[in-house]
Amino acid sequence: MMIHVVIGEEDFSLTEHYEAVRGLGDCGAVVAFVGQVRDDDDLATTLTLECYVPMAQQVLHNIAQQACVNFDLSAVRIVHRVGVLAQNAQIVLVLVASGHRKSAFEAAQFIMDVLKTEAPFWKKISNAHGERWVEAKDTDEQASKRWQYVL
Amino acid sequence: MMIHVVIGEEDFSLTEHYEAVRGLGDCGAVVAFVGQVRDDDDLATTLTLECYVPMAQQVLHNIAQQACVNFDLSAVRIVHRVGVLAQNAQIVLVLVASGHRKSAFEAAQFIMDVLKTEAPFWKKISNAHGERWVEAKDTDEQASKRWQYVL
Amino acid sequence: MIQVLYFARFKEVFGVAQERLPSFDTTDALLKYLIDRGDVWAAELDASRSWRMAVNQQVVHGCAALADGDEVAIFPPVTGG
Amino acid sequence: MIQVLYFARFKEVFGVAQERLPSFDTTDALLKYLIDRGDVWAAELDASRSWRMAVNQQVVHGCAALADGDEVAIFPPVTGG
Repeated sequence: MMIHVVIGEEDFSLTEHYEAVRGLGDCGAVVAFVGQVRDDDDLATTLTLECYVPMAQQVLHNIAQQACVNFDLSAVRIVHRVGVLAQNAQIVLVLVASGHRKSAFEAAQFIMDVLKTEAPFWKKISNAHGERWVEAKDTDEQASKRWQYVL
Repeated sequence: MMIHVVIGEEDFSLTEHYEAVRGLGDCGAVVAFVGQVRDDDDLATTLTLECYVPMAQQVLHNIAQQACVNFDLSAVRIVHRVGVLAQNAQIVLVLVASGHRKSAFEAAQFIMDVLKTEAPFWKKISNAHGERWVEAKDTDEQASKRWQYVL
Repeated sequence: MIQVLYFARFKEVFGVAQERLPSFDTTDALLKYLIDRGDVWAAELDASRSWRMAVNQQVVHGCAALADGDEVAIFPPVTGG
Repeated sequence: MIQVLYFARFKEVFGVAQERLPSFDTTDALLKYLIDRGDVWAAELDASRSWRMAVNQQVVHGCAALADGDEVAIFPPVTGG
């Protein structure tokens, strides 16, 4: 079980994180999720990501650990960027390796769902209309809660 | 909607396929699945992948198209290798881009589940114990059938 | 004439990857012809065993009509991915 | 003394990212102190609004004990990922 969590301003390389897990033993299935800033050409959107860093580090580690235990993973890597991000910029990477595809898919979804409601990050949208903080979504809350019953 | 299907002996680059979808419009969420030959050190396993190529091309295109329609994707890329593959070699890549993570995750799972039961590929395992054709699994059949009720 | 293709275990057990055969009206008629060869043909293509048939690269369930020039493939359940 | 941190909308509306305050026995006592400042403090920290509080980087639900040196964070629902 290899957990790797990074929070920072730098961009990340999917390949680099993928290559880091490929050599590992039980890694027949790898699932990667990348979240990016949506491309609203007309609005010239940028996102500003704020973070309570030391708490976020702990929360992401805990989520990764829970995922390892519940989905029998050989590796989990979570990268979350902070700061000002332009259109199409990468925001978040979740990459998991497992012996089987079902557990790899479920683990990656679990991590994203719980991250969305538990990890202390906040997004502010700036575009041609001005600035606003993103509101938390009920659908995210539901997506996160379903794991209580699944696990 | 951009569909890209490759069947061949050459290895593939996750990055290359990821970069090909990143510029696309509605691509807030990218999910990639990579299946690899498991690492059974003691057995020195290799896999031989046989394929009915023209039919597999059609089947993978159809699955990709169904995924686009049902999960509102902006891009789907499926790569499946054939020939002799060593331990840890990459076998299959499914990469989808969507506006939202839920549909991206579901689409990638849908594609893998249906590919497993419909696409004409056959795996033969060679290792220290000899050679044998892999048997189709009931769990794969179940995983594929569930989409009949979901969609 | 039709073209008949065999894959994976069938290709090995039958010792042939493809063959040209005279036309048959239906897939059932073709199957009867193959099973009548006896031995591994009869054993492998027994109705109780699970295998699939595709005509012109479309899987067929039950009996299907055949026409001159068709490509028929006979293969075990798939195991890719 | 305790350290109180504000994030996202709260940091902007309150016009402060963090402040040192005298110790309080409980989070409820700290909250009463902040709400008594009136204005945006009373408006934003109203019990009917949804926001969260963490003590030493652990989210607390309801009232929690505080000790000298604790780090308390007050923030809106999270929206990362």
